[in-house]
Amino acid sequence: MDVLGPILFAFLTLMIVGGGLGVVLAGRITTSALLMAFTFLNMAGMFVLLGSETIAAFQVLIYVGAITVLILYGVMFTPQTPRAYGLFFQKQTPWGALVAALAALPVIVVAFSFHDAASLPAPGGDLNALATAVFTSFAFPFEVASVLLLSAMVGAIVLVKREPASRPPAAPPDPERPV
Amino acid sequence: MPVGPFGLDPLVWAIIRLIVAVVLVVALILNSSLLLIYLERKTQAIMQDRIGPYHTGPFGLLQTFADALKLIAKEDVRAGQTDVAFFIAAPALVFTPMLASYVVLPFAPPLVGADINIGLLYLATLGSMGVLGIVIAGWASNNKYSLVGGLRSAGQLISYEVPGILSLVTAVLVVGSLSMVKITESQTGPITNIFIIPLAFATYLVSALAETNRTPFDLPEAESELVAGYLTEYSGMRWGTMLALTEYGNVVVVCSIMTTLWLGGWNGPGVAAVPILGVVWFTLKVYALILVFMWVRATLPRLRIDQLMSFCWKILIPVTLLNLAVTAVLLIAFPTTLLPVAIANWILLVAFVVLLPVLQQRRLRHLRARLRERTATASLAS
Amino acid sequence: MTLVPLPAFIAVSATLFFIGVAGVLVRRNAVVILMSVELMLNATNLAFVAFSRRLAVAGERGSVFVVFVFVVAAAEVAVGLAIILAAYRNRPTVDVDQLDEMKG
Amino acid sequence: MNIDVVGLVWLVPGIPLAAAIVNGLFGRRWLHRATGVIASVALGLSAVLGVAIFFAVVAAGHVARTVTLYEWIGAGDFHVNVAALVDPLSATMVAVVTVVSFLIHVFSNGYMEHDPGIHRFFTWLPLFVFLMLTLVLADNYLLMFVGWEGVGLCSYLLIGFWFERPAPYTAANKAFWMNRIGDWGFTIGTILTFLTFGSLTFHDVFPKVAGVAQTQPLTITFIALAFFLGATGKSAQLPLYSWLPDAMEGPTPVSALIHAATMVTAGVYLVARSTPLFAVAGPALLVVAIIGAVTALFAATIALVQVDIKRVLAYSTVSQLGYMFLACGVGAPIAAVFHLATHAFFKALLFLGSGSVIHATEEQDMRRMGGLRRKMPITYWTFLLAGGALAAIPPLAGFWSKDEIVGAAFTNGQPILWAVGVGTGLLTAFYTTRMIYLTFHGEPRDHHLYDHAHESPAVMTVPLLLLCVGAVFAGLVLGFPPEAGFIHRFLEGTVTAEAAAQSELPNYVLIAGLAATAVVAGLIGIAIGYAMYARRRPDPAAVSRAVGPIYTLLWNKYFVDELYDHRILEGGRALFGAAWAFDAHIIDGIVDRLAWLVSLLGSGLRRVQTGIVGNYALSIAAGLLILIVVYGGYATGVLHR
Repeated sequence: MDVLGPILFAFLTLMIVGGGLGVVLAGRITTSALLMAFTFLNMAGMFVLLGSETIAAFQVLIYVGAITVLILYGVMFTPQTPRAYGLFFQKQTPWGALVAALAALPVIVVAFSFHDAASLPAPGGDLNALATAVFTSFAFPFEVASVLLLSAMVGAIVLVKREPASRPPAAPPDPERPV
Repeated sequence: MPVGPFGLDPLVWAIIRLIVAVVLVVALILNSSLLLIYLERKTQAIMQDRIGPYHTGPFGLLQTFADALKLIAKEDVRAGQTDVAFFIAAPALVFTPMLASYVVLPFAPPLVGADINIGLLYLATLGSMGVLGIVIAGWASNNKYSLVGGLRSAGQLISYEVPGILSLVTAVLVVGSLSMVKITESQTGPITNIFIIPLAFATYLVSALAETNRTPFDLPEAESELVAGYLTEYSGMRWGTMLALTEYGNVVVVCSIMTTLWLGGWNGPGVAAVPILGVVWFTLKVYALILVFMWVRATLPRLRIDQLMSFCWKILIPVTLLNLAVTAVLLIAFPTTLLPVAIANWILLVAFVVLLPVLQQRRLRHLRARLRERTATASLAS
Repeated sequence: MTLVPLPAFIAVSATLFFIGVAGVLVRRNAVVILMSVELMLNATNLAFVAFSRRLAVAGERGSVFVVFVFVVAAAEVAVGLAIILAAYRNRPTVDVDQLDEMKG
Repeated sequence: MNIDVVGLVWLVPGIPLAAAIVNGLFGRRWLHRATGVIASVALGLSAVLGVAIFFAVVAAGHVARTVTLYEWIGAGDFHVNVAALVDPLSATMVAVVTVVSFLIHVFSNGYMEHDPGIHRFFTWLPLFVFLMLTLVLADNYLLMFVGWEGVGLCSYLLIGFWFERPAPYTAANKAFWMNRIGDWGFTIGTILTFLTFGSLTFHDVFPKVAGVAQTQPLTITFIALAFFLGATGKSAQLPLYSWLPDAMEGPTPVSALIHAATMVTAGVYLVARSTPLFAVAGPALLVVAIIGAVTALFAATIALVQVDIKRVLAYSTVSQLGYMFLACGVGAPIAAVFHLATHAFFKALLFLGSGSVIHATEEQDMRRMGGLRRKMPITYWTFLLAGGALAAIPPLAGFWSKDEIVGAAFTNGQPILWAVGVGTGLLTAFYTTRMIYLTFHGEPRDHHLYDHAHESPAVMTVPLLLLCVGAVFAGLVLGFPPEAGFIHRFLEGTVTAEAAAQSELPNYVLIAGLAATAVVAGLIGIAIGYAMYARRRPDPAAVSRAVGPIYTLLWNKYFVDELYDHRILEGGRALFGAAWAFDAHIIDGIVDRLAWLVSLLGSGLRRVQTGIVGNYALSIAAGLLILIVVYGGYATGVLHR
């Protein structure tokens, strides 16, 4: 069993980085969306590896089950022209890539300056701890978050809702009158 | 070095167990699907005063096997301009989460794949994943009926997930655990949860019908409007996987959830002495619920998409939310007894059943009046 | 079972985050930009969970933030897509470079 | 059962506030006339509690208890609590305010019955009372200021209640602006108090007064004068008095409330409350006394010739308030509070009585009334008794308190002010007689009006009768024997600095002599009034012709309004014009130039805004890069702090 953790980690890392790159590089937008869902799934695996099954479950529930589907809806309601690579490049592409890479390097280097704590939390589920934290210390932010969600929902509906046609609907044919 | 059974390395033992389990579960799903299709056809036939399949095998028992063989033997057809990769991936995306659900189903005390402490959450999670495959299937078919069907299904599934999960949460509040085994173990007596929170059971039943695309919520397969929805372009075993295996597999899963949460799962006479007897009780209860599903199918007509959505958002979600709030408050107020919760839930159930038709009637009258008004003004204008 | 060390997770998180940054910077399709933002949020989630589990933070404090990130992500996608659709209705494109009416 | 009534003191203002909130929120849609009932019941409860607190304080003797609700402001050394100071003075005020307000609320139910804005009326009326009670109960100047300003606001709202007509809203504006001038004085006083004493709480400030007076007498004088400026604004003293007669444009119950229980008494209360401060501010005290006396005389002369029944009463209020300030000024604050209490009863009664008359006749001009005595007996008799109290006829309430004030002026060495007081008493008796004769006696001068007049309903007459009891007996109960009555024993030590004077017996011979003089003056006034208006010998018209210019002067209220309107406002306008020009050309000019510069800069920077989202994102990422480099530089020690 000694090797299982690192092997899993390596596998998931490959999948996550590959999936993320795929999202950014894929020519077709549906591919991007599906690869994003794939990345999210592997991220959930990462959470399980870290011992946070609850977060992993939420991750799948929300990101895969809701957000990806929502984005697919967005994809399907807007025209995705086949000239995807026409949409791909722009003048600042090399600059953008350069800035991202330059910023990534020091951060990844800094990442290796962290160390695990001496005593780790006992394995075996984060459900109770998470629930306790959310409903005690973080009860107020939790409520605020729910208000945020509600307002986002209302806002999205208002944004997308079409103006009702001002013209009254045409009268249905009168069955009594001969045509 | 720890040693597993039969002198095997634990890792190897685990892998062997995994393979055996997967094979068993797939076989189970396949067989139960075949059986369920037969059952469905027979029950529908009986309820419609027909005979149903009777040629192949005794009482037509082998009819579905023959159908399955035909599906497997069929040519793998793809319509032109389908998105091949997605077209192939979609059935797998629908099937896999359903398959994964079986891991946590508690068939009997010795027969549980994994008792994880977030079992129910895990099931809800997997339930939400199938949507992805359906949307992809609709998209990949490159056919407007498929696309509309896929989007409708996705909208329906996502919407009905909300009341479904809220009903589950109500049950979880009463039991106090997300683990399927613990939930089962909490209902050893004759008073199972269905007597305590009947309204949650009713709302979950409705959501489950919608989540499994069963009548009266089987819009994706609304032939008169959409051909066969996202399934239009599928044929052969891909179609078989998506429709037969997944649909009936999902029915089994949701019925198992209901059995576990409300009907006491494997509990029944004799289980304490002979644990493996639990499988019998569990299966019996699940099949009873499936028969209810089939009964509903034979009885109710299909809803329109707008009726379906407004029923979910305007009626089901408010009712489940109210139920959840009332249950939570009563549980806090009376921490020692479940009696107030039960009374409140029964009252709410009766109110729901009685008030719903009344309100619907009033709404319909209102709508008809408005329509008449508009017609009158329109004819005046013309 | 040997534990995968904390820096590894943080490094993965950082990598994914900057992949998302690059996606936002180089892609022109609004929906893909939204997806890249989701990648970035997910990368931060990994960092949160990793720190929460491995720095022995009392009571899963880091994971709580992940819950809030979920909320923000869901809200962001809903509103973002609504904006994209509204913009698309005004101008039949999802190419952000063509939506430049606000230029000075 | 032993209930800590004093601890419940916050309910006294709280209940009217609750009524105001309920009426304000639901009055328009649902409650309509029920607002009156709600407000009246609330005020009734409040009055019961207020009286209970009064008796609790009486029973406990000289208490001064602070009931803290919460800390309002706590910043550094500056602490202000929302706290109530319950002592004999505030208890007396609370009892008077709540009882009189309650009766006025009940009366208003009848008076406002047919007004479409009744819900508005009964929102603001309890709010008015709430703010007045806040003012009275406050244990520091800042909280008092809240009530002070709130009372001003409510008076503005209520005077301008019939805002559809021009006169009420003009009057409301006038009241507001004049009060603002006074409030400015109050603000200055408050700031100076804090700077001088380092606190605004009464029980912190007053013990230090004597010490500071030794070192900085000028500061104390200045603070006292600033507060007095505030008091002149609220209590309508010279030179800020002219809003009060104009405030007659509001509904009559409002006038009653303003004149009797709230608003105008605030100034007197402020001076009485600050007695320790004023006592050591020698010159300021003299200013208070002189202004009080002059106002009393001045307003009384104007009241002689007014024909509007409410205006006569308004000027009489100004005059009586002058008496109260005179009392404060000559070192007899107890007499001032005493007179405030008795005045509250008989003036409320007079106003409600006049309201009853106006309600019956829909006319305010006394020249068109007459003979109403037969039609409105209850109103007539209560009005007569209240008029007697105003004219200081023994043994009615006004006699005891006013006599004490005038006597105090003499005994404290101000014979000129005493003479002014006695003379004003004569005038008061005269115009009271004139008012009663013109309204109720003689032959009806307008028969149409007379025929339609009727006695008011019980909801209006019952408050009149109840107030009448107060107007007749309040003086006797509170102030007998003179100089040593109940109110003296009660307020001694709270209002006056020390209770030293208590030991020696008052000089009753002197008091009796002074009282006799005042009574004789009052009787002369009544006799003249009777002669002129009942017997027509001499005829009033002839008299007014004989003293032509003086009559014109009085008739036009000494032309004060015209003076304010033309001279002072013109001066003010010129000043404001200059200020505006400075603002428009110098200050705005600088800003305009700056804006021009910014817009120049902006038109250059405009090119940066490409409208392309990617560019913005890139700049954000570049900023992030810089942050990372800087943070990484510090973290790795490449950059040193």
